[in-house]
Amino acid sequence: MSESDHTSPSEGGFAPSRRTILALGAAAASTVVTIRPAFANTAVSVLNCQIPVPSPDQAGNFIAADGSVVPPGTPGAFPPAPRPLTGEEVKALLHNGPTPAGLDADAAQAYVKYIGRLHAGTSGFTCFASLQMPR
Amino acid sequence: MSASVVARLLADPAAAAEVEDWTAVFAAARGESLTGSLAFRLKGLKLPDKVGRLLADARGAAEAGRTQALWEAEMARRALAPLGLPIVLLKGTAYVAAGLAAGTGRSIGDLDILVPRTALPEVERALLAAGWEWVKEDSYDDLYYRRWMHELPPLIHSTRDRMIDVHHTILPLTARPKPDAEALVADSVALGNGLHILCPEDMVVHAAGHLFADGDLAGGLRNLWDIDRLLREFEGAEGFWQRLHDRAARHGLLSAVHRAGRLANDLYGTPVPEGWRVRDGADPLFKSRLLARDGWGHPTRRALRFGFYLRSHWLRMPPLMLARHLWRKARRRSEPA
Amino acid sequence: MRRLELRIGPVSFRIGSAWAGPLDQLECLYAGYPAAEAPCDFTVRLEPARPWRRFLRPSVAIAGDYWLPDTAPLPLSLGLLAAEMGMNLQMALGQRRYLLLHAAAVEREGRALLITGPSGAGKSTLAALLGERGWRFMGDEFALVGLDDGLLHAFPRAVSLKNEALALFPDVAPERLGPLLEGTPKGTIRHLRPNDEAVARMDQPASPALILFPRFDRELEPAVRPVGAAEVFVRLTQASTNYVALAEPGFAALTRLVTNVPGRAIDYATGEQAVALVERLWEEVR
Amino acid sequence: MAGPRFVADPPEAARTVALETLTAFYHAPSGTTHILAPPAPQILEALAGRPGEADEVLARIGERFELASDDAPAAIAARLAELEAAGLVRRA
Repeated sequence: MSESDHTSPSEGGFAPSRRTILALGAAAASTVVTIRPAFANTAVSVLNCQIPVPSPDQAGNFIAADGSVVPPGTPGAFPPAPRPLTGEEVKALLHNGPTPAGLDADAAQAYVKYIGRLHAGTSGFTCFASLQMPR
Repeated sequence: MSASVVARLLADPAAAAEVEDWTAVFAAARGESLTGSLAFRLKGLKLPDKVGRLLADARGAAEAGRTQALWEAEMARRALAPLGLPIVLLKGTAYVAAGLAAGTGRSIGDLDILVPRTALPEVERALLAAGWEWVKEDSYDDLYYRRWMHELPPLIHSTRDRMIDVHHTILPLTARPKPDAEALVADSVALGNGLHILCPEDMVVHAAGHLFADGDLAGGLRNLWDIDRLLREFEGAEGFWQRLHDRAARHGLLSAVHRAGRLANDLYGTPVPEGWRVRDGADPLFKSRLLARDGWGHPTRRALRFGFYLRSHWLRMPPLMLARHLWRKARRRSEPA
Repeated sequence: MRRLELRIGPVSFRIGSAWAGPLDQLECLYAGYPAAEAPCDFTVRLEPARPWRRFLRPSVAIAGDYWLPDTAPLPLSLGLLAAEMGMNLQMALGQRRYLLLHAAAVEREGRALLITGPSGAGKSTLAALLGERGWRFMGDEFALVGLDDGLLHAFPRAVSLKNEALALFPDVAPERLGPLLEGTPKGTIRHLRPNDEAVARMDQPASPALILFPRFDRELEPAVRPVGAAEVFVRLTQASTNYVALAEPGFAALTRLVTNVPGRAIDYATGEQAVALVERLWEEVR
Repeated sequence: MAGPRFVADPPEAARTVALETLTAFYHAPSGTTHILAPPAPQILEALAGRPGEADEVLARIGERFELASDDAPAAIAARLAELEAAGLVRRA
């Protein structure tokens, strides 16, 4: 975020006196942060959740190393996860934790990338969203 | 059982005095996405305090949903304004944008818009440029949507997480009725801010067609309530019923509109012309399906619901295409891992 | 469907279950709680994940007025946990009367301490410890901020304690403990019923006085850092499941909270350190 | 510099609370909260119900502030793009 000098909070927002210096910020800076709905970590305790990889409507397709869904048999891609991953397993993977039992380590990384690309409305998204920790 | 209590309360708020188990009413109403509609319908009645509190909460939730739906429509308008096209709002967003009674307290999910079919590519480009993304990248589904469906594959906004369905007509192209999509757009009504809604008759035809000629009737009690509200609001206009008849016939949806009228009349006491009130052998099945939810909010009548699910596929596709579609789905499921 | 009704603070639940076991355990755990206030705010259903899963390797699906896709069923041995999760889910998705913060809370002299942070920060354990040491326990999962009054309303559910944390509570009466639940997503856990005072005074709200962001690690040196209002605001929006849904009343309640109540982050390595830090900070904000 | 003209909603469409140097900004038409850092609040104020292009925005803000920037046109364009994406300003 950019900064403004000499703006004191006691002046009640953005009506400071003349000669206050206002920095316009670098072109690449960001001055707007939008509050989005949070499942928060609440859902971790709320929810014992799981994520199918890929989602049931794409069942049978493979997962490429970058997490995209590709036709079965695509060279270099991984077969679907043999079972849905649990929220706890995904959380561990996101923090470079151990590979879940029964999974190949490289495949697991691809699955995590797949999960990172999930959208609202697709199977597994709410579970993934619930793992996002506020920092 | 309890869905019928919800329907009864919507039709006749005074019946609230006889309700014994409000917990069951709330569970069933939530299951049918009718809590907001019910809460506005019962507003002002003398009810136990706690009931009144829960209804006030439901009204608050509906108001927040309304704000969000209108905002999503506004953001779509901004994204599409440079194209200079008529953007026709459909369903719940249209009802609230036009201030219709059907929008009061209504739950609204995705944003549904209708645009001329020839404009689809530019609409798609403009939405993608303004932050919408495809929900999934699956070539079969994509092709399936483009060849056979009445809408683009669903798009979702990357930061607002809201979906938009871009329609170019109101029924799948494979369905037997062929609505006159050009007439839907040509006769739409401008709201004054660049957005349009369907004309009153088309709005009823769309709601009825969506309910009885397309889906599996899940959430149908809410959709039928829309139809009740729309018919009551429009019926005072001179010649409305004749125009509705003509318009329904033109879109090939006369039987769906008649069924909607009969069932709305049965469940909600909706006024319909004398001549519409004929006996129909299938109506009781539809009615049972619409009311298939108990006081725990749990769906009932499993076999009946499954029957309507099959029917929805049947309606969307001619038999050979249906067989091919199911075959592909089945093969994809069973492909070796 | 078997049925149990339960009131926790201002919220009444109706819980239906296809099996007697989870409801019997729930009834024991919440013995002494007040009767539900009709109609119930929320319905929770515990039902077989598939029809045959009622008897054959019974598996409990969590359903109710509000639900999320992706919820995995639990074995019947964890039915009590399923009921607890079901209640959490209704609150997280359906609560509209209060701003819901994922936080623990305790009270002294009518003033409340809010403890928030990611799971694993030790919220529950710290609140439960304080609750046994002269503070009134108000809840370990959700703190309810009144939209009209700005007060903190108690929601004193049973505390879910990891097995290791149980050693910190050697003196609690055995009847306050729920069954040992093994193999939960959080490992072995056990529920602890809040003490009689917490239950008896659950309808008394308190005025929020301090917002604490604890961080626990055995390697940490005890430390305190002030947290500015803007940071508290953003962190609490992320710790709230209904902030966005509440729209303007939520904004009003949360900005009022963060402009009136100071925020502090603390690091601690043991429960004793945490309690000492809390007592010290509490004196400072008096 | 001839660019697009932007406009922001009138002041009554928003509620603001100062949080240290930042502003919590509740935007009623969308029901959304934004956290704004300077100069975003000042730009919104300059455009509230009064359309203007980037130059005019700079001039309006410049009446009350000493503007500090290496490249004011680029900075103001970036700020307007951010605010447009958030739905807080729109093309007039």
